[in-house]
Amino acid sequence: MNASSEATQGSHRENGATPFALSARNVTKKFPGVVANKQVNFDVARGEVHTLLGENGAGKSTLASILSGLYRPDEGTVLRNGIEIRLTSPRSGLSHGIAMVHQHFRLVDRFTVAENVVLGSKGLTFVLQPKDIEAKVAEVCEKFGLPLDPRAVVGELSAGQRQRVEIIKALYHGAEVLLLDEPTALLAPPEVVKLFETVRAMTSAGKSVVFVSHKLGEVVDISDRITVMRDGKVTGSVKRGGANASRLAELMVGREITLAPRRGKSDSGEVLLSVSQVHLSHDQIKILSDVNIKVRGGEILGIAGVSGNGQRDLAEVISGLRQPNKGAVTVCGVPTSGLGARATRKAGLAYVPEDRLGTGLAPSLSMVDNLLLTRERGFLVDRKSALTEAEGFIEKLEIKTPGPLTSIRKLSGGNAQKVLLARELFSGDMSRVLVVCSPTRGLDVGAVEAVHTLLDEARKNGKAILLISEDLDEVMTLADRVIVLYRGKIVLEARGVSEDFEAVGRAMAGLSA
Amino acid sequence: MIVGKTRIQLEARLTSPRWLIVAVPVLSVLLASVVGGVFLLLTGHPPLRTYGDLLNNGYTSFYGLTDTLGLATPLICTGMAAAFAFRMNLYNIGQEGQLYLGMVGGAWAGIALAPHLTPFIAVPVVLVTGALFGAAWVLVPALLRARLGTSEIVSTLLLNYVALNLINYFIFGSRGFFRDPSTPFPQGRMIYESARFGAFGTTNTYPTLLISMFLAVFLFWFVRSSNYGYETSVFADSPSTARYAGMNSTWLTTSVLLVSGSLAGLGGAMYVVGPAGKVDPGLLQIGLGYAGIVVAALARYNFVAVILTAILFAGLRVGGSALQASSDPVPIAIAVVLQGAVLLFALGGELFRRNRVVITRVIESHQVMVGEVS
Amino acid sequence: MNSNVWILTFADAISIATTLILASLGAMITERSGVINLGVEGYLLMGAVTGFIVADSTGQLWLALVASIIVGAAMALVHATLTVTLRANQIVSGLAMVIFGTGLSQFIGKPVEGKTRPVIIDKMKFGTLSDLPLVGPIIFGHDPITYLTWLLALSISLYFHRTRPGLILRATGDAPATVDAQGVSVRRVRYLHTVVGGALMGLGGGWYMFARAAAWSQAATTNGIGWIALALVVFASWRPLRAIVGAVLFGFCLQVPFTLQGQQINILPPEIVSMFPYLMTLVVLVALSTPRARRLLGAPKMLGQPFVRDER
Amino acid sequence: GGSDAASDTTSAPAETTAPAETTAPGPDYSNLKVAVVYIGVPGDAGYTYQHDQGIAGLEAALGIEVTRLENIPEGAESTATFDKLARDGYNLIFGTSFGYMDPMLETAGKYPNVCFQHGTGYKTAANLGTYFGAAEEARYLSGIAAGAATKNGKLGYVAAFPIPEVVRGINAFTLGVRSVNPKATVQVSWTSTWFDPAKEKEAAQSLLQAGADVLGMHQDSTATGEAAKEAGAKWVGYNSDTLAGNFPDTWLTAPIWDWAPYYTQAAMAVAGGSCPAGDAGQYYGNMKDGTVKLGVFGTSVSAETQALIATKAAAIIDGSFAPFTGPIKDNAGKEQIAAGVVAPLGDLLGQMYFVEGVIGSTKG
Ligand SMILES: Nc1ncnc2c1ncn2[C@@H]1O[C@H](COP(=O)(O)OP(=O)(O)OP(=O)(O)O)[C@@H](O)[C@H]1O
Ligand SMILES: Nc1ncnc2c1ncn2[C@@H]1O[C@H](COP(=O)(O)OP(=O)(O)OP(=O)(O)O)[C@@H](O)[C@H]1O
Ligand SMILES: [Mg+2]
Ligand SMILES: [Mg+2]
Repeated sequence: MNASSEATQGSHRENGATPFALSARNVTKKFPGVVANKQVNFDVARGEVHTLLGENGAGKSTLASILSGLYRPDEGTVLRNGIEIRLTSPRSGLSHGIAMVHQHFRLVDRFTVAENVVLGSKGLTFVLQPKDIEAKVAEVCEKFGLPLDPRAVVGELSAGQRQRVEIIKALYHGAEVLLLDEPTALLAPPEVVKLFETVRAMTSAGKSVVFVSHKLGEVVDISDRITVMRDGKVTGSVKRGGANASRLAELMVGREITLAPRRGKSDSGEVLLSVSQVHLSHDQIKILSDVNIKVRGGEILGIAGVSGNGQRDLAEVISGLRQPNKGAVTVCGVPTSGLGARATRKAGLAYVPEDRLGTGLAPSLSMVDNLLLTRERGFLVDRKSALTEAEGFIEKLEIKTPGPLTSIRKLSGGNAQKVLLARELFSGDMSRVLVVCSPTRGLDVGAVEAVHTLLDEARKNGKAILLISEDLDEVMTLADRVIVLYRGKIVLEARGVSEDFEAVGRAMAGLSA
Repeated sequence: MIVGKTRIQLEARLTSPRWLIVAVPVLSVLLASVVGGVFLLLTGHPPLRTYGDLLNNGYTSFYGLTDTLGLATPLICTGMAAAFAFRMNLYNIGQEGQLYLGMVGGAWAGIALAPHLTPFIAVPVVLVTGALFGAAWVLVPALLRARLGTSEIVSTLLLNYVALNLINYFIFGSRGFFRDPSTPFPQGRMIYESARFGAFGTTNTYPTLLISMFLAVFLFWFVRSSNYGYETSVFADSPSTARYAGMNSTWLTTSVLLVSGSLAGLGGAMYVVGPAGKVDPGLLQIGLGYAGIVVAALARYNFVAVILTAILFAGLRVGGSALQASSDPVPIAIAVVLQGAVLLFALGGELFRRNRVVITRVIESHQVMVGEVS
Repeated sequence: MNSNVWILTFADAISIATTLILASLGAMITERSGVINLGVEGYLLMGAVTGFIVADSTGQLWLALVASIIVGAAMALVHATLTVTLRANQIVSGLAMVIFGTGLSQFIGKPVEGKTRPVIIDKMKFGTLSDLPLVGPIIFGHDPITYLTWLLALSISLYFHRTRPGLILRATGDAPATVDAQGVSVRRVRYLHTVVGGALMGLGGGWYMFARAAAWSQAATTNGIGWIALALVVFASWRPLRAIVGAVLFGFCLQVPFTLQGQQINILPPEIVSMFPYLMTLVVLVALSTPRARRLLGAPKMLGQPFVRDER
Repeated sequence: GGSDAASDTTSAPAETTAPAETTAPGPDYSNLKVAVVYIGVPGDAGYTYQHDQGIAGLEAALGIEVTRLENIPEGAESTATFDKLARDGYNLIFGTSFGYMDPMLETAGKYPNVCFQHGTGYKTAANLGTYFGAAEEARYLSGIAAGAATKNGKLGYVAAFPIPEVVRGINAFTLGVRSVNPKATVQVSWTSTWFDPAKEKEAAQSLLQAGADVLGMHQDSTATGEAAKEAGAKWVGYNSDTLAGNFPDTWLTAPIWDWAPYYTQAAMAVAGGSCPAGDAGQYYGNMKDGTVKLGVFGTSVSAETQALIATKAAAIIDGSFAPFTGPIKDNAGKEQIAAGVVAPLGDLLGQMYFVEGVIGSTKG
C-alpha cells in the first residue's frame, strides 16, 4: 500500500531500527462508567504473532478496535511503521493496511464468498467480472492455504469457514496487519488447528497478526509475544519461550482480591438443584457432555470458565429454555427437563440470564412491568402490589431511577441489573434455586459490591445458587465450591479458596490440572 | 449531519415531556392545514373560509358531528384492528378484506340465524358472527406468520383482493344466498329487521357507535391491565424476553392477528346492523380498512386516541364532501390531502418526540476522510 | 383459431404488464436497499396526473413522462426523509403516501378532468415483423416504453447482480452494518435507491396515463395496480427479470376471465377466476417461507429496519 | 364535439317538448334549491358527464344554480350526503347511481318535504321518484349501424353487470344488428364494474381476439373504443358522443342520453309545488320525448345505413315500431314474445334472457 511504504521510508530516516508495524502509544478510551483502556502501550512487529490476552472486559476488543479505526481513542496515538496515523473509520484503517476480524462476523449471508470478499473494494470495475474476482479470491485462498470455494454461499458455511472468509476479505483488501478478535471462540478444535496454519502462513508472508484471546492454553504455541491486559491496563508482556503458562495465568487473573471473600456457613442443606448426566449438542457439535451438578440450599456453586464453553447453554438447560439431548434436571425434587421455562420456574427456579436487557428484562417497559415478568399472573396483572414492591426495592437496593414507572432502558446497567436480581431473588417466595449468569458484567465497583451482597444475602436465606461467571474473582469471592467448565465438560471441581486460584485459572485455560 | 460549521445531532430523550404528546399531533394538524392551504390558494379558494366550512360541516354543527360519528363508527373498529396488531409489530394491512368478510358474516347471521333468535340476542349474534368471519379471513396469514414466519404484510394485502372479488361474486355474479331474490337487480338480501339497529333520531349515528367506543375504552384498559395485554407488550418489546418468561410466541402471534381481524370484521358487521342491512358493495368504495391503519398510526396505537383520530378523519371526509355544496365548491379531494398530510407530519414529528435536536458548532476543522459518513 | 386467441391474450397480458413491471421494479429497488415502500398506488396516481397536466399544457409526451418521473422521485424523497433520516415507521409512511397521493392527484387533477389526453404512447411498427404469426403480437406489438421497461428490468438485473453498486445495494438490504463497516454510507444507498424506485413508480403512472387510459379520470382508477406490484415483488423474490414473468402472468390472469368468456368457457364465474393471481402469489409466498428458501431468495433481511450505526 | 350533429341526426324534437320554453307561469324559481349527487365525476366523458350536461340544461332553462356533489360512494356515506342536502334546505335532490337507492329511500322517509329523484332505480316513495329511459330504442338503432359495419358477422359487447337494464340493451342491440344482418352474433363479456377502464379494455380485447370486428358496450368509460381503435375495429359507444372525434375511423354511433328535458321538467314540477313521486313518479323517457337519442355518426356509416336508421327512428318516435316486437326467441330457442306482440314495459324492465343471436349467459 502506498501509505505504508512512504511511512517506512520516513521512519528509517529517523532511527535506523526497523519500526513496529503497528503501535498504540498511551491510548486511553473511556466509555460511560468505564475506562476500557488506560494509557495502553502495545506494539506488533512485522511477521509477528502478538497475542493480546485477558479476561472478559479487560479491554482487548476496545484496543483492537482503536488500532483498526473503528473507535477513536480519547487520548494517545496509533503509529503505523513508526509514523503517527489518524484513523477515522475501518476503511481508513484498511487504507493503512490494517484490518480487523470481529468476534461477530460482518458478512452478508446470501452472498458468495467472492462477493463478500470484494464488497466495498475500491479496486472493482463498475461491471463486475465474476470470473476475475473469483480467480483473484481463489488466488488469495491458495497463497495463504485457506481452502474455500469462492462461489460457495456464505450462509451455508460453518463458523470456521466464515471466519476464513473474513480473513480472506482482510487479505484481499491488502491487510498487512490483521487483528483477530477471539478468533477461536466459535471454532471446533480441528478448525482451530487450520486457523493456526493460516496465521503461520500469513506471518511467513511478512504480515503481522494481533491475536486477541482469553484462552490461555491455545495461545502459547501460536504467539511470538503475549501481552496481558487487565482492567484496561497492560499488566505484562512475555516473549516466546518465556511464556510460562502459570506466569501468564497469574498476570491474567492473579491480582490481589479486592473484595472480601464471603462464604456460606453450612454445606448441609438439602439438595435443591441437581443436574445429572446432561448432554447437549447442536448441529452435531457437542456443547455439553455428561454434566453433573448438585447444589444445596444455603450454598453458592460457582461455575468458572471462559465464555463459549457451554455455560450459557447449561443455564438454559437448567432453566427449561432448552431441552437436553440426554440427562435430567431436578428442581426442589421436581424433575423439570422437558417441561419448559414456566413449569421449571413453578418448581422453584429463578434465573438471571447473562443478557440482561435483551432477555432478562423488557427494556421499554417499566420497572413495575418487569417485576411482573416472572410472576404467576392471573387474567389481570396486579400492578398495585408490583408497584409497592418496586418502591420497596428502589429504597432497599438504592436503585437510581426517576421512578418505578420509568422504562428500564433509561436505567444504567448496574441499576437494571439490580432490578433483575431483585425480581429473581425476592419477588415471590417460590424460588429456592437461583441460576445467575455474569451478574456483574459491565458494572462499576459500587454496583458489583451491591450485587454480591444481594447474592450473599440470598444464600443466607437458604437458597441454592448456581453462579455462572467468567469473572474468576467473582466466583472465587462468592462461591462455596467451584466447578470449571471447559468445552462443555466439568474439568475441575475445587473448594473456592484462594489456594485453588491458580489451578482454577489453569483449568479455565484448558491446561490440565 | 454537518451543515456548514454546525453539527446537527439527534439525542434520544430520556423522558418525553408530556406536552409533546399533545403538541406533535396538534402541530401536525396545523402544518397539514398549511399544506392544504397552499393548494387551496393555488386553486383560488380562500383557505380560512374553506376551513371554517369544513369545521362547521364536519365537527361543530349538530348534524355534521352526528354524520361524522356515524362514519367514524366502523372506522374506530378498523383503527382498533390496526392498533391491536401494529402495537405488536404485526403489520396486518388486510383490514379492508376482513371488514368485507365481517359484512358477509353479519349478513349471513342476520339472514340465516336471526329468524330463530329473540330480537334481544339477534344483534349481538350478527356482530359476533361478523367478528368471527373477520378473524377467519386472517387465519391463514396468522398461521403462516406464526408457524413459518411468512410476512403478514403481503399475505393480508393479497386477501383484500380476494375478498373484494368475493363480494362482487355474491352480489353481481351469483344468484346465491346473499342476493335479494325478489328482484333481478343486483341487491343484497336484507337481513331480518330484528337483527338491525335503528339510528338515533334523525341522525346517521347508530348505537353501534357506543359499542365501538366502549370496545375502544375496554381495549385501552384490557391491554394495560390484562395478562394477555401484558404478554403482548413484552413480546413486542423483546421476543427473547418473552421466551425467557415462558410465553408462547405462536399463540400470541396467532391470537393477536385473529383479534385484529375480528375487530375489522366487527366493523363490517356494524355496517350491516346499522345503515346497510345487507351485503352492500358500496362498502368497497370507502376504503375504511386502509384508513383504519392511518387512524391507528396517528393515535400511536392508543385505543382511546383511536376514537379521536377516527373522528378527526371521518370529520374531514364528511366536512370535505359538504365543501362541494358551498357557493365556492372545493373538490372533496382536499379532505384526503389533509388526511395524508396530517399523518406525514405526525410521522416526522414522532422523531422529535423521541429525540432532542442538538446543534453544536464544529470546532476543529473537519477533514472528511475516506469513508467518512457525514 | 383457439390457440391464436391464447397467443393474443398473452400479447395483451404483456402490454398490461408494463405499469406493473415499472412499479414493482421501483418497489424492488427500494426494498433491496432495506426500505419498504407501500405507497406505490399513490405514486402511480401522482405520476399519471402530473404527466397528464404537463402533456395538457405542453403537448409534449416526453416532457410529461419526465414530469411523472420527477414527481415520483420527489414523493420518494419525502418517504426517504421520513424513514431513513427521521426513522419513521416505513409501513405507515408508505400508507400515508397512498392517501396523500390519492387526494392530491384528484385535487390537482380537477381542472383537467374530462379532457382527453393530448398525446398517446403509440405502439411501434416493425413492418412485416409485426405480422409474424407468434412473435409478431408477442414481441413486436408494443410501445417504446414497454420495450424500455424490459430493457430496464434487464439492466436492473445486471445492476443488481453484475455491478459494484448493485453488490453494495444488495448488501445494504441484508447487512447494513457490514456495508457501513466497509465505509459506504448506508443512508446514501437507501436515499438513492428509494428515490430511483419512486421515479420508476412515477414513470409507471405516466405510462398508464398515456398508454392505457384515455383521460385522467380514467387513470384515477388504477385498479389496485400499485398494491399488486407490491405482491409481485415477493412473487418475483426481488429479482427483476422474474418481475416481468410475474407481471405478465398477473396480466394474463387479469385477462383470463374475459378470454374464457370470449371462448364461451364458463367453468368458473369471472369473479372467482379474478382471485387466482392473488391466491397464486400467496402460494408463492408460502413456498418462499421455508428456511432455506428464505435464506437464499427471501426478502432483504433488514427490510423495514432503520439503520442506526451503533457508533460511539 | 358531435352533440349538435347528434341532435340533427335524430329527429327528436327536443325543443318542442322542453318545458322551459313554456314560460307561462312566470319564471320565479327562487324557491327552488336543487342538488345532484354523482357517483363519479363529469370528467368521465360518459355517464356522469351526460347527467351533468342535463343539469347544465336545467340551469340554463330556469336560470338557477344547481349544487353538484361528485365522487360520493354508494352505501352509508351517501345516506349522510342526502341527509345533509335535505337538511340544508334543498327541495329537489337528484341521485344518479343505482346504489343510492336504499339511502335515498331512507332519507326520503326522513324528509317528506323534500323531493328526491333517483336515476336507474326501481324503488319509490311518496316523495321519491325514479327516472330512466328507453335506451333500448337507440340501442336498436345503433345495432343497425353495427350490423351494417360487420364483415364477418361477429360482434362483441362489453357489459357491466348482468342486470335487466344491461340485458335489455344487449338484446335491443342484437335485434338491430340482426335486422340488417340476420346471421350475425353478439358475444357478451361481463366486467363486473361500471367504471374501470383497464378492465373494460381487457374485456374488449378478448372479444376482439375471439374474432369480433365490431364492438358495442355498456360501460361508463370509452376504454372499449380504445381497444377497438388499436385493433382497427368499429365500435358503438354509449352515454355520450363527445369523444367521437377521438375515433375518426372506428366510431359508428352511440345511444346517448339527454337529461335536460327531464331535469328541467322535474324542477319545474317542484317549483310548482308537486313532486313526481310514487308509482306515478316513475319517469321512463324515450326517443319521442328526447331523453334518448342516437349520437353522431362516424364517417364509415354509409348514407344508405344512415337513411335506414332515420326511417326506423321516425317509426319509433311516431309509435309505429317498437324494437321488442314478437316473434322473439331467446338464445336457447324458447319463444319469449309471441308473433305480433309488443312487449309491455313491465316485462322489459325485468327482462333477464338473451335473445337469439347473443352468445353469453345472463348469469354472468
Ligand atoms: N461500545 C461500548 N459502550 C460502552 N461500554 C463499552 C463499549 N465497548 C466496551 N465497553 C466496556 O469497556 C470494557 C472493556 O470492553 P472490551 O470489549 O474491550 O473487553 P474485552 O477484553 O474485549 O472483553 P471480552 O473478552 O468480553 O470481549 C468493558 O467494561 C465493556 O463493558
Ligand atoms: N445479468 C444477466 N445476464 C443474463 N441473464 C441473466 C442475468 N441476470 C439474470 N439472468 C437470467 O434471467 C433469468 C431471471 O433473472 P432474475 O434477474 O429474475 O434472477 P437472477 O439474476 O438469475 O438471480 P439468481 O442469481 O438468483 O439466479 C434467469 O434465467 C437468469 O439466469
Ligand atoms: Mg472482546
Ligand atoms: Mg439474481
